[in-house]
Amino acid sequence: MNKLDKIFERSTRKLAQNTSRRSVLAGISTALFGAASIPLLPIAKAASNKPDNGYPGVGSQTSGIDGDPGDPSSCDYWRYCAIDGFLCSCCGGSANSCPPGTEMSPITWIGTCKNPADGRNYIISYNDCCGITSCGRCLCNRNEGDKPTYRPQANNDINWCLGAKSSVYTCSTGIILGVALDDA
Amino acid sequence: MNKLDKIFERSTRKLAQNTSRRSVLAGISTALFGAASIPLLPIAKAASNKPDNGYPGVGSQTSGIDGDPGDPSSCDYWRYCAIDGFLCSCCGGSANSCPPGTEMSPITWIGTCKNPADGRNYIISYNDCCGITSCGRCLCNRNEGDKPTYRPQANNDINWCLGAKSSVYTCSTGIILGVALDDA
Amino acid sequence: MNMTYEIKRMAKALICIALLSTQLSCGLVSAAEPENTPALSAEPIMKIETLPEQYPASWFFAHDANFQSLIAGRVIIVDSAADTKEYKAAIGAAQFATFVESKALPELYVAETFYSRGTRGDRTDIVSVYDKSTLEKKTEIVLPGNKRSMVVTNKHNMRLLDNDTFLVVFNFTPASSATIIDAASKKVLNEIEMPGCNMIYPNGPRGFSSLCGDGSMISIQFDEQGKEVSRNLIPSFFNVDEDPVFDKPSYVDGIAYFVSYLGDVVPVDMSGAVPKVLPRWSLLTKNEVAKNWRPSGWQVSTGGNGKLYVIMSQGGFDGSHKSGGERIFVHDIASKKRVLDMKLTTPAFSLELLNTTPETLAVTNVLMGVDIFDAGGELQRSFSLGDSAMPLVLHAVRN
Amino acid sequence: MNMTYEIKRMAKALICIALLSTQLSCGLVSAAEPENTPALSAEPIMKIETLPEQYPASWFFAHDANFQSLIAGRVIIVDSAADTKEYKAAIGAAQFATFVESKALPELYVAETFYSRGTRGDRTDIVSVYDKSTLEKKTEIVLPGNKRSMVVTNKHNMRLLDNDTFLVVFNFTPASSATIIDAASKKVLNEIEMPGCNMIYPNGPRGFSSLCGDGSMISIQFDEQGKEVSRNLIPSFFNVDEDPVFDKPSYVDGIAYFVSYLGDVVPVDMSGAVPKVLPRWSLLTKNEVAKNWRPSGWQVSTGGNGKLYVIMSQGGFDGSHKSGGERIFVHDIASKKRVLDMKLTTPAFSLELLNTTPETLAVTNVLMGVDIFDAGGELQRSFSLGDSAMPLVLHAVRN
Repeated sequence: MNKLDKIFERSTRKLAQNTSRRSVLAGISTALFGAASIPLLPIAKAASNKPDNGYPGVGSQTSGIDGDPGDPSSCDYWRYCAIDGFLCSCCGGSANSCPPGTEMSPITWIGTCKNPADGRNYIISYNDCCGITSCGRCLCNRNEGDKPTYRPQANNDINWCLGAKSSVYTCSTGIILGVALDDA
Repeated sequence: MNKLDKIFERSTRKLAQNTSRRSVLAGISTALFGAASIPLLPIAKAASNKPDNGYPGVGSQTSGIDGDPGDPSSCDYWRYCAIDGFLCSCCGGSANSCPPGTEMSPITWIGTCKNPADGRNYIISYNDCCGITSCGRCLCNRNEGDKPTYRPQANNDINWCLGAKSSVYTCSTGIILGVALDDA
Repeated sequence: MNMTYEIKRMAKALICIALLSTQLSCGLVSAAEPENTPALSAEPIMKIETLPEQYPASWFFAHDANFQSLIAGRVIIVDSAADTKEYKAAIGAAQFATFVESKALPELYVAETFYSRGTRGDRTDIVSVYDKSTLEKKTEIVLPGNKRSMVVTNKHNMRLLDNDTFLVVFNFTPASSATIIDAASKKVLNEIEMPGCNMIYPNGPRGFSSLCGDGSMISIQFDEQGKEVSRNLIPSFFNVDEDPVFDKPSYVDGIAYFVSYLGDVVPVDMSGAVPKVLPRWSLLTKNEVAKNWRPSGWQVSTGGNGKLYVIMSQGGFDGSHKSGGERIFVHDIASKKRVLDMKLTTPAFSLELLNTTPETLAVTNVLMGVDIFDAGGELQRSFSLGDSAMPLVLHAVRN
Repeated sequence: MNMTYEIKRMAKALICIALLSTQLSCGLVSAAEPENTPALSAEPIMKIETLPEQYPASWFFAHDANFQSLIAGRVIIVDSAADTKEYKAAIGAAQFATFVESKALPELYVAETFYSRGTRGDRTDIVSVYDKSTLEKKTEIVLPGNKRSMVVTNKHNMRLLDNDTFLVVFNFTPASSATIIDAASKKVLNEIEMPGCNMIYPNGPRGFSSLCGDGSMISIQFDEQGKEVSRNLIPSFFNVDEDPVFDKPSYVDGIAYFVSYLGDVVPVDMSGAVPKVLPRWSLLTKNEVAKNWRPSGWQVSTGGNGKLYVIMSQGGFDGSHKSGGERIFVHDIASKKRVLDMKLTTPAFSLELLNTTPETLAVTNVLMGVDIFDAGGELQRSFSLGDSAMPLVLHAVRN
């Protein structure tokens, strides 16, 4: 609407363009190939006075559960190893609940993520929350164990809001279903 | 969808934050308080080998009309002195036509803009193009002579797609209706 | 190929990189993997959050017009006092929608427009009614004629009147009228026309005013059935060509404070059935006028506790009134004295005083982030409400 | 106050500033205001642009999923060869839509989903049919059962078969089926079920295949009335757990080239009624395997002119397959030799070979801009398709 937004777009994109290509690429590849694969260390965030979830303007969080380290508003949070979408934790929900006014899809895809606090692999259910337009906060895509659409139960590209009254996607959760068989 | 976008948002916003506040603000205020009020000089753009409309990734243009200087894909283009929205020139239309598949709203608001080539003031009609979702390119807001909504014919906040079959706003044109009375 | 081994090898290598960057030693990796702690419990699925029926005073509503995709706007509920989980929820607000919170009923209202095929097809204008606690859509009120006014977010496009008994929707086709709705029964009672005059400015016991193109004001009172009972014209009280007032006044104690492009305050007493224009005064010193300090922004002013807050910008010119400003001037209304001059890091675009004690000021800045300031004008926190969010208008929780 | 004077004074001052920044002298201001040139003519209103019925080979379709507002996606028509007016037009594509261009008819098809209240209410799945020249919506095909598959943009969610005679829409509820539509009459002919198998991969004279969860493939042929006439199961031909193939193959001369996560090419001859799996080969040298070079991206491969283009990334790991890559490997399919190794400034996310001579490669990079490369792999131009656009899939014009 207002010119200011255009300017914001313009200035930030320009900044990105003007910054040396090397540093931008380094930043991208660190984030891409680094963060997504690094299990979160529980110590770092808790000890820091300035926790940084990587999303400016989004407050950091803890799950409040003993032995559940990390920040549910961060893409690096251990449960999100195969998530794809907006983190419900940043949208009025939490790692295991939907924002008010949405509905949770009962059918979903499943990932196996390692909890760095206890070294165990957990089965995580990435139930989508549905019925309101895209949340737009904390977009996060990680793909550990992700398979193509012909193995739907392990695929995060499918709109899993298909099990809800409205198929309009709002955000994604990461709910602990249990310890993976190998680790039980 | 993909993490990359998050990274893009993160990296560019971070860049904006990390850049010295002074230079960012200077950039904002130049663009805001400068560009909007500076009549375009016809010489500068035409002479340059690297025309810059201020929108990275959008090709520069000319209207092709003698005595109609400047770049219709730039927010600085003289006709746009009271425009508000996405420039149709960047969206498959032009300064005076709508993109394919949209419809032009017949009712609209009016501005008076000075053509720097002939020094005349022209009456410009900012007809909106309607029926497709927001174009999303070349967002531009300038407000010379803009009055609040209680003087609708001089207001650019109103969704002028109210005269079209669909009121969904796509982009805005700036059509020459004639020379303003004072200048005729 | 032994993929499991490969992955483990890589994970270890990467853990070391992570440790380097966080300045911890590699030894912590094993320390972080105790072998005998109990496993985390399975969690219930299908859990949906709810909100309190009465929202805390620190909360506010940020209306994201979503200009990049206007059919998918939203109203976001935010806690200004939160360092975590500040984003409480969102509800839809499609296509130049208008939002208002009821104080009398535990309800939220969104006037919005839908097409049967997204951007085309059959149009339906409605008011969506949400339950404050569950944010479930309780019902909808179909607006006759599909003539709801569509304008970049403006509170005065829809207002609650008479202690929230009547919901009034402004229509613009470009003919102007108001649709009167009984808030309790959700019944559409009447449509009142006010040709050439725009917006809904509540006034009197049961009525509203609209501003007209020549700077005059039409004032209408109606009865319990929504039928017009009086109509008064307040002659032009400002010069639309030379120094128009913004169409978004701030109400303080029954008086609507209209701010003009050049920095005057034009108070209109709206408490009676007939509005009464009060003496105008300037926000500016002579020196500031000379430097072209002017109000500039979208929701350019807010008020409360006897004070008026206005976004200001130096070096104003014809067309600078919507750009936002680098200062917020706070004036004591009674004394007309400036009591605070806030110098901003990021220029402000819209602002809203919340109903907290002490005062909290919520500001949408020109980068479309939301900044929270305390009563002393100090920045407390900054929020992003979404990668493409445009929270143009902020609404304080009413309490 | 004499505002006119004030504004003129300011305009002059600002002109001088502008001149400073463009390094021109103030003297040009008067030179730029000749007094005796003819005035510009009034222009007609209501002018709408149109497109040619057959689009040039340099054009392509960029499908913007609009993840920030999924109900408002779009397909943008772009000219890869243009230095000006490169954005030709857009059509809507709501809610995980799928797009395909007809070559037989001057039509474009968008399979999409609408709700009566934007994000809620009654659901309607349709194929919108657009005229290529006017981009007007000619008609719509209502899809029975509202079970259209919704997935992040994937061409194989809807395909044209048998020289564009049949339009086939993939359904997923999560039960899998295909809706067969007669493209000329727009009539829905039949629904064919293929439990546990997904997507529409054209094969044979009149049929399609789908990939199944164990790496097998089901292949179905149907008659002119859309009735199934044969069904063949191709046993599992890759290991889904160890090295799955991407679900977005590239077709070159009737052969579908599936690329695997670890860098193998798995060709399947789709020209006959029963697909024939051909010998697999690797894109990588031993040294590259050791450095974990892997395909990575969304539309990760494209092919034509006997060549296969794949986005590649070094240092791959479990989960890196959708991140995009810093190189594009181009292999000659017949010799399996690498003929070009494109080192990119901005990593690629999706790519598409256009049907131009010489070759043009369109690439969506990880910043969601679109980069155009010539046959030698040199960057020609870069486009932004919108401030929040996410053009995840590119479609060459078919000609």
